[in-house]
Amino acid sequence: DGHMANEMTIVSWGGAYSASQDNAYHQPYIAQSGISIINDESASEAVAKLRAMNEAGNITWDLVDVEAADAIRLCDEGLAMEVDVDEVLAAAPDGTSATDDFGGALVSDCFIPQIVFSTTFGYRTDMVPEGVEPPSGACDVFDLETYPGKRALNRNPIANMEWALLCDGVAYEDVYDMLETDEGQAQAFAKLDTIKDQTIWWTAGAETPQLLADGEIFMGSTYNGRLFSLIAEQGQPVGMAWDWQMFDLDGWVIPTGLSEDRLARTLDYVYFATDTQRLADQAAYISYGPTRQSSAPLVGKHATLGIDMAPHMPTEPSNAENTFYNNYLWWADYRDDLDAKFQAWLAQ
Amino acid sequence: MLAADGRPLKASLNRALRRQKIRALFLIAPLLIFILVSFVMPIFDMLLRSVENQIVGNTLPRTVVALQDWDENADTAPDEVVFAALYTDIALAAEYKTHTRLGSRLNYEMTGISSLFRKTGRAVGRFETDVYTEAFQAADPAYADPAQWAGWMQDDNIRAALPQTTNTYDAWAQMIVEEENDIPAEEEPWDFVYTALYADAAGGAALPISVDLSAIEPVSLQASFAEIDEDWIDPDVWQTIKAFSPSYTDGYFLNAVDLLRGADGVEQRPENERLYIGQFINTFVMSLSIMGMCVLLGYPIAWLLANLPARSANLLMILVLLPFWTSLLVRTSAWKVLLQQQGVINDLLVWMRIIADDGRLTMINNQTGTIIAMTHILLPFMILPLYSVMKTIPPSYLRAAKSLGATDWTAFWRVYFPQSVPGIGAGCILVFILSIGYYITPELVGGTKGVFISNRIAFHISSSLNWGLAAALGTILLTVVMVLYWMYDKIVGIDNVKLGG
Amino acid sequence: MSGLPPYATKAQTLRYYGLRTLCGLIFFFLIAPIIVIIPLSFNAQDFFTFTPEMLSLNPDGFSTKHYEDFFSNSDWQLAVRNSLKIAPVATLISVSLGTLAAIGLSQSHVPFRRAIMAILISPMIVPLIISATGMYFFYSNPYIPIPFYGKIELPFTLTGTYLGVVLAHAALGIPFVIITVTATLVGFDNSLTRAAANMGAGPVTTFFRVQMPLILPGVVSGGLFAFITSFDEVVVVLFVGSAGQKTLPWQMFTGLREQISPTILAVATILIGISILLLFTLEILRRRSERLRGMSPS
Amino acid sequence: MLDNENAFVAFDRVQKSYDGETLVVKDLNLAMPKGEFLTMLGPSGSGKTTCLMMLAGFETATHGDITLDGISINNIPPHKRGIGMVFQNYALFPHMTVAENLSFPLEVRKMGKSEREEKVKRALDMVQMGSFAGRRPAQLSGGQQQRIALARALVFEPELVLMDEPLGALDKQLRETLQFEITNLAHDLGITTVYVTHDQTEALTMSDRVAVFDDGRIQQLAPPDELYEKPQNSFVAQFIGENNTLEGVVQEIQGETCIVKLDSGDIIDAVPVNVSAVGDRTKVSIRPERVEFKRDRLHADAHTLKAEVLEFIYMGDIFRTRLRVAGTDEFVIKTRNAPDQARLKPGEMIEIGWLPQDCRALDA
Amino acid sequence: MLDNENAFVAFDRVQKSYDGETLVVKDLNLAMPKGEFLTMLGPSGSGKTTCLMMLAGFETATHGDITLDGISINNIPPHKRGIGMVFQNYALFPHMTVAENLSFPLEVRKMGKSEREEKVKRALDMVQMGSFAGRRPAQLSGGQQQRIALARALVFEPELVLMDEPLGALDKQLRETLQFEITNLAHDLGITTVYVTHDQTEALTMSDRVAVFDDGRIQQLAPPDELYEKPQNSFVAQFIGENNTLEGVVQEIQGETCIVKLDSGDIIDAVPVNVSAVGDRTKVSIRPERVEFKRDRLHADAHTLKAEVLEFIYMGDIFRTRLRVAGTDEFVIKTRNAPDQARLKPGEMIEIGWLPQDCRALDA
Ligand SMILES: Nc1ncnc2c1ncn2[C@@H]1O[C@H](COP(=O)(O)OP(=O)(O)OP(=O)(O)O)[C@@H](O)[C@H]1O
Ligand SMILES: Nc1ncnc2c1ncn2[C@@H]1O[C@H](COP(=O)(O)OP(=O)(O)OP(=O)(O)O)[C@@H](O)[C@H]1O
Ligand SMILES: [Mg+2]
Ligand SMILES: [Mg+2]
Repeated sequence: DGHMANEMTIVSWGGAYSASQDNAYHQPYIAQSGISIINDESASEAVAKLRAMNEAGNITWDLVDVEAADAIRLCDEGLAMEVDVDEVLAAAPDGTSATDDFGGALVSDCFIPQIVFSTTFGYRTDMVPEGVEPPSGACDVFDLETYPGKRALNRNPIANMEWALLCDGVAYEDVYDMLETDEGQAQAFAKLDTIKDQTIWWTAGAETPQLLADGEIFMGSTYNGRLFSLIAEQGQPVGMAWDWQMFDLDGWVIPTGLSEDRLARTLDYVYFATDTQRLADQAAYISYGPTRQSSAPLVGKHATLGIDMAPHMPTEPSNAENTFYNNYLWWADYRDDLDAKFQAWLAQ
Repeated sequence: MLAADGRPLKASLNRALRRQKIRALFLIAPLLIFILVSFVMPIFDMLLRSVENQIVGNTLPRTVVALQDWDENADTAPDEVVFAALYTDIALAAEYKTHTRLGSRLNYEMTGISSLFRKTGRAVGRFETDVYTEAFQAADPAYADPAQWAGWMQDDNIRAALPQTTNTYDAWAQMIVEEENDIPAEEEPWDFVYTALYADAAGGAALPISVDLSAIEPVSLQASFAEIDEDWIDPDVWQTIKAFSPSYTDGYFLNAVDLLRGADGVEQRPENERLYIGQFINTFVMSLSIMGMCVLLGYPIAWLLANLPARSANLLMILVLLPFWTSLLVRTSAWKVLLQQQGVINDLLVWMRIIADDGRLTMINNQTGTIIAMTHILLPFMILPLYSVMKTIPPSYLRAAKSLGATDWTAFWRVYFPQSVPGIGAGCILVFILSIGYYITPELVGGTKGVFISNRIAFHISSSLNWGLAAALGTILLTVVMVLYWMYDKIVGIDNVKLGG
Repeated sequence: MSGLPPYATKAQTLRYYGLRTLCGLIFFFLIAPIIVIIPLSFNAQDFFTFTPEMLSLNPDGFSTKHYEDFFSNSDWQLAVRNSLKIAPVATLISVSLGTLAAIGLSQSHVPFRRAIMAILISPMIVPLIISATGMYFFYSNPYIPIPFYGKIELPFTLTGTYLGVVLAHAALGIPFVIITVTATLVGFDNSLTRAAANMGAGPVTTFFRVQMPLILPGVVSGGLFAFITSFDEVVVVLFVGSAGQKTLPWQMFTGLREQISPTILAVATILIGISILLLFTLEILRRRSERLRGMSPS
Repeated sequence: MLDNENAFVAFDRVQKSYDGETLVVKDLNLAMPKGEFLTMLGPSGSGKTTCLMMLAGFETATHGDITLDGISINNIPPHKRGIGMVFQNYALFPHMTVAENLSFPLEVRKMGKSEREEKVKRALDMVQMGSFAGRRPAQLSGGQQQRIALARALVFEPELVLMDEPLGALDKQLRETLQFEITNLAHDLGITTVYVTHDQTEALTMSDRVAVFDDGRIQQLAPPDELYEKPQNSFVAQFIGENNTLEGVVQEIQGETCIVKLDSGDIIDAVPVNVSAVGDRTKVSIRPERVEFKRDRLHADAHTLKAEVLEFIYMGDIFRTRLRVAGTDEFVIKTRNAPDQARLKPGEMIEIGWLPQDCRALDA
Repeated sequence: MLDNENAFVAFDRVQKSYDGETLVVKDLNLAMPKGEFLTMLGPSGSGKTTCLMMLAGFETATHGDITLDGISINNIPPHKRGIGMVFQNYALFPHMTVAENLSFPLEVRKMGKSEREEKVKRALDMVQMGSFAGRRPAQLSGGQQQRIALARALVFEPELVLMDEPLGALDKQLRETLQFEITNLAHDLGITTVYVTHDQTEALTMSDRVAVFDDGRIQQLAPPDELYEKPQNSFVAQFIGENNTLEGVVQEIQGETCIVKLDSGDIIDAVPVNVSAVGDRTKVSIRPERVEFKRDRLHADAHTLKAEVLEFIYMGDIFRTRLRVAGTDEFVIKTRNAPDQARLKPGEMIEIGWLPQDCRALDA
């Protein structure tokens, strides 16, 4: 295969996110180790590709950045390598073990957490009707009366179904139980029906920012880092509505089946890139929070804009008043089923 | 008919032509082989996935065999034998980590199986079958000696006497080598091997070293599984496993046409899950509209090009080919810029006061968007064949019609148009074939209504990972395309496809 | 279509100019997206939007930063290098094999001609998504099927390799070569090759000295189509390739999905410029060949 | 001669240029009475088709006037001129049957169905193609297609029919049959016909009058025998039939005869056609079949020339003998392959002569 | 006759089928001595080109043997046969100049540059095209192209040259000039030539021998005059030249003459050619130019027939008169357009006759 001794392929999401990784991890690592890094931006198809690579017995990737749900899936299927966190990752500067430092972020044996991010809402500040409070969160998306205009939502059931139930009055604890039932699903779809013809459904994270910038929509969901860059870096008249942000984790997985030297190289990189300082550094480029508790205090100012990053993090208490935690395991079971129903509903 | 030397004329002819034929084939062969290998085989390979279902048989080989005796119409779960087989299978699969993949596969057929398998994989190591292990090892230390085990398992007499043990041990040994990179002769067999040994012994087989089994309290595997999840004694789960245990399945195809294999045979899916027939119809209707648009826009252009002097025609042809050669992605993005509500066209219309600012037209993220963008992309495929047909219609026909007293319009409609119909046919089929399989453009401008079946295929390939369903949808799509292709070949002839000039 | 005759009625005049206007509009439709792209690529903003500054022609609304980005960004440069590494080789394969096969197919005694032709054209007809997934699976794990035996799995993989992408793109380009070269060969006067043989030239000499120079325009135009196919192809490369082989369209596609940046438009503008050059070259070649061919009386 | 007012078809000082630079038709004047069969004959590119197209209305004259039955047709669109036309490649509509092709001009004239059918049948019978009504043009042979094209041009009973090299693509045998049929039909129906060809035999055998075109002008307009026997200039003489030319200077003109001194010094008699004065250079023209070489058949008072036989060619019905005469090697004589005909041998020296009236002194 | 061993080119029981169902060439036997100019003449589709292609090696005979200089060439590929060929459309390489075209066969023979140049120059001079060496074929007229094609076929000095209707596309004047040049060249260089045409005049004027093809067989192989004057069967008689046929029954055969009773009841004399017995049906064939109608030239002891003049056609050098004779309307006589020639008028009744030896009784 095309792997040279000094080359690593790291798969990530592209755009500003990859750029932040490049600045915080890749460049310092390259400078230190002399290894060159190829960026692959196929993280959205990581599971499919890893499966095919596994079938073929030819793993061309060295490290993959995936969402927690995918990490669980990959781990279950044996496509990602189980790692002993304390052995592989650095301890916190104060000596706290990696396991304790990452804490609840370690959702799978294969998952090396990196950031917390959330799917939340941005809105055009200049399109807020006069005399009305700007929207504050997910439920405002269903309020066409107060906030007329087009919306943008992700073209799959995840998050949308939960928000629909939640904003239809279902208690936070009951959302997944309800969604298991036909009635719960019907209720969610009914709620979504109310805004269906006002909604543009996106498939890529970049779409909502573009739509907001064009003034095509009034509000739309997307990853909070994207909104940050739209507001802070591009200076667009856009505000954020944090309530019921859908909380999620993102991190590394190592594909199974790497040769020994490649594995050693990958582990070396991972050790470097997930220490307390690096994780904090990443937050200087994008508004995603570090998953180590020990990194939180180190989060500083934006690397070029010089603004404080902490208030833009999903974990900032004022943003996290109401946070929705995605139930990955539940989705693993119900995804196919709800997906079919969701797509059928969309096509109606 | 015979030749002069009495041999059949055909035979003499073939002999005479052999060299020419070989020469021609010799020239074609490299490409043919290349295409067969690099293109045709991959497609067949993919289509096979639409019926392939070895995963169940490969992951649960013993269970599948044991299930043959179970009556799927009975309202009870299978008996202990099946669960014993399942125990071994899942224990092994959990090591290979294939049980979750099987779970995902069966989850397509029945929601919830995925987590059932995942849970079971985690719990299967904690069954209380270690009582057997301990009993055997206590009875004779030889039973705890890996080397002794390995020795027994090379003795044909013992192998014959202990069929279940042999089968289980072999599978275990293979797993130890492949997954753990250890040597079986140095590893103590796992609980499920002892469980099989117990089952053999309980069945009356002679053990290598006899052991008194009466003291062992048998463990109910059925109960153990039920303890992990009640679903294991739900006959529906077992029906699903049994129904999808053959190596080949029609399940994906049924799904692809909104059917499913229910309790009493094939039935329609519930209304809120019916998707694909609608998508196929949508794909068809939109392709037809695109085709229609292409004819409407392509005909005048082709006519103009065919009737202008060659020099100007060739220059104008560049206007046709330029978009053809501009990145599809870029063109599609440009249509976004043009068509969206705050886009160029709406802005212009508002500026010209044709529409009001709050009455902006929705031309994108719906079928209109797809049709406009795809018409633009496929228009050259209509213009080129039309043009090449029209080039062959001599102007003297129109002149003849006029000399016979026909007005311009009659001459066109009665004489020119009918002769250009083959070009329309060629262009239509080409455009239709190409549009029916489109993927990128609808993905970017189609919204939810303006997408094609190809988008579903891509979705199942890269997102939902239901490759079998993707293959089934692909097979159906490919069949439609092939039928059209065949028609095209019949009507126009493949050699008559022309690109330009 | 000469000008209007003196006896043209009002209706005829109307039809004449009406048709021309209509054609003008359709041509405009054809190039409208291209017209939009070019100014947007000079956008000072990072979005695909005509900003008020641009509309008022304020110089602040324009910048060449997206071009600078293109030339300085290593991802784009890698993509350009890859495209330039993949497309020419794929084109070379399609053109060489395709031309040979087209010549074979144009001979008079080809058994199963229609079937062979159908197979060779199929990469153009089979929906791309199907080709892409098929290649993805098969190239991941290639094998040789042996009838009545099964298959021999090959000990290597093609996905994520340069070779894999080149093979896939060569396959996609072949129909274009076959179509254009066969079309050229239809007009090819077989007596020329016969004449050459008659004068003592062997098949190889005949091919290179007589046939090739004359069908060159068809071969070149087929090659250009094949080149563009590879150069503009995104679905297959996304499946078969990996980041090491990312091509320009790959980079554009992920760019469009992950970050909508006018750098893509800058790239497109550059490519359009190249296309125009190529098209004019082709037209000049065509005229030249017409001059050459005009000679042999038919 | 016919003046333009009384003529059925008249070209009056017509000019035509396609590109605004060169005149393809230069000052064309032509008047045809009703019922005449006129052939335009000339080399390729001489403007024949252009004239026809102007008459039919597919090209517009850049100058001058064309009248039909006394009315200027410049402003009448083609489909209102009511002129039948047979095209070189027939232009039968390939998607219609023979009957539909014939019925087309009647349909566009809004003729009733039964009348149409009857006329179509009559026209088909006229060209003896009655049983082919249901066929498509592609299923007909070239000659059959030609007949259908003819029938289609005649079915709506036009008074004027134009034919542009209608027989150009056919083989010799078929050509001859159809030439005969076309002339007969035209005469029987009394149709005025303009016929274009570049085959001189065709022109001579078919026409009432022939207009010889060259360089956008009519070089001579005359009945066939006059054209052959009394060409007005050396172009016509060369173009029509085979011809021997000898160059020389006029020595004497006496009314209907003149004496020419050839460049070789030999003296011959000739009819002065377009030489005007003694001392003019001239091309003397004599037809190969008018040359005599048998002593007994030579005219007593005519000049004779010495000739050497260079080649004797057997051509079946005739013998063609090439001679060296008065310095030229290309002098040809033709003799009928009759039983008593002498077969000359290369090298033989003979004496040749002709009647003075067969020998014409033309422009140089 | 030449036997195959001594012949330069020989076809020995050659058959050819393209589709395995019909034979396009049936049992072809032909032997040519060195230096002969042989023409294959026949209607379209009779297999002439096919024979040529088999000889050149582009088609393979399905049966039989072709030998060149005594060696069977069935297994020699075309480019090793060393046969020169002139194609109907010349097949000049359009991308090469005239000189490059001519130099091509020498190059592939690995000839040195200076020798090549010299030979090319010589060949060009031979066809009088020396000054055109640098032009492209497209810049030449048809006749010039033809000469270059000829030069190219001869430049490598083949012993055998094949020509497939090389003059088919040219106009009459040019054709005649080139016919003359080709025969001269072939004879001067002593090249064996196989020439294909469907133009009988060409065949008659150019060839040493003519092979008349029909239906995949040679119908007659003979020198031109023998072919014209002594056709072996009615196909040859019809195909070569114009011919009048009258049908009847043989009444009497006496050595070199026979008496035929026509279907109209008239009695005529004829030479029996392939009638064998009294009572045989026969087609009697007589050339139009051998028919006499002037009293004084009719043979005394020959039978004469009554004839009615139907049509008189002026054709320039000859008059063609159509008569009704013995029940047929298609009887034609040709007379030279001589000053003293009578112009018959339609309706006139005349008496016609011929020498018995000009009238041949052929197969029915
Ligand atoms: N549509 C046209 N545009 C420009 N030039 C033309 C056009 N048609 C004919 N010509 C030119 O006008 C001249 C006369 O052409 P025309 O077709 O009348 O000749 P012709 O006598 O019919 O010749 P032919 O016997 O070859 O048919 C030629 O030089 C030709 O090139
Ligand atoms: N390549 C071919 N495949 C099939 N049939 C052929 C082929 N070439 C010629 N024929 C057939 O063979 C017969 C003889 O053809 P050939 O070309 O030898 O005739 P020809 O005597 O040269 O006629 P022409 O004077 O028209 O050139 C014809 O019936 C023709 O249709
Ligand atoms: Mg013409
Ligand atoms: Mg031929």
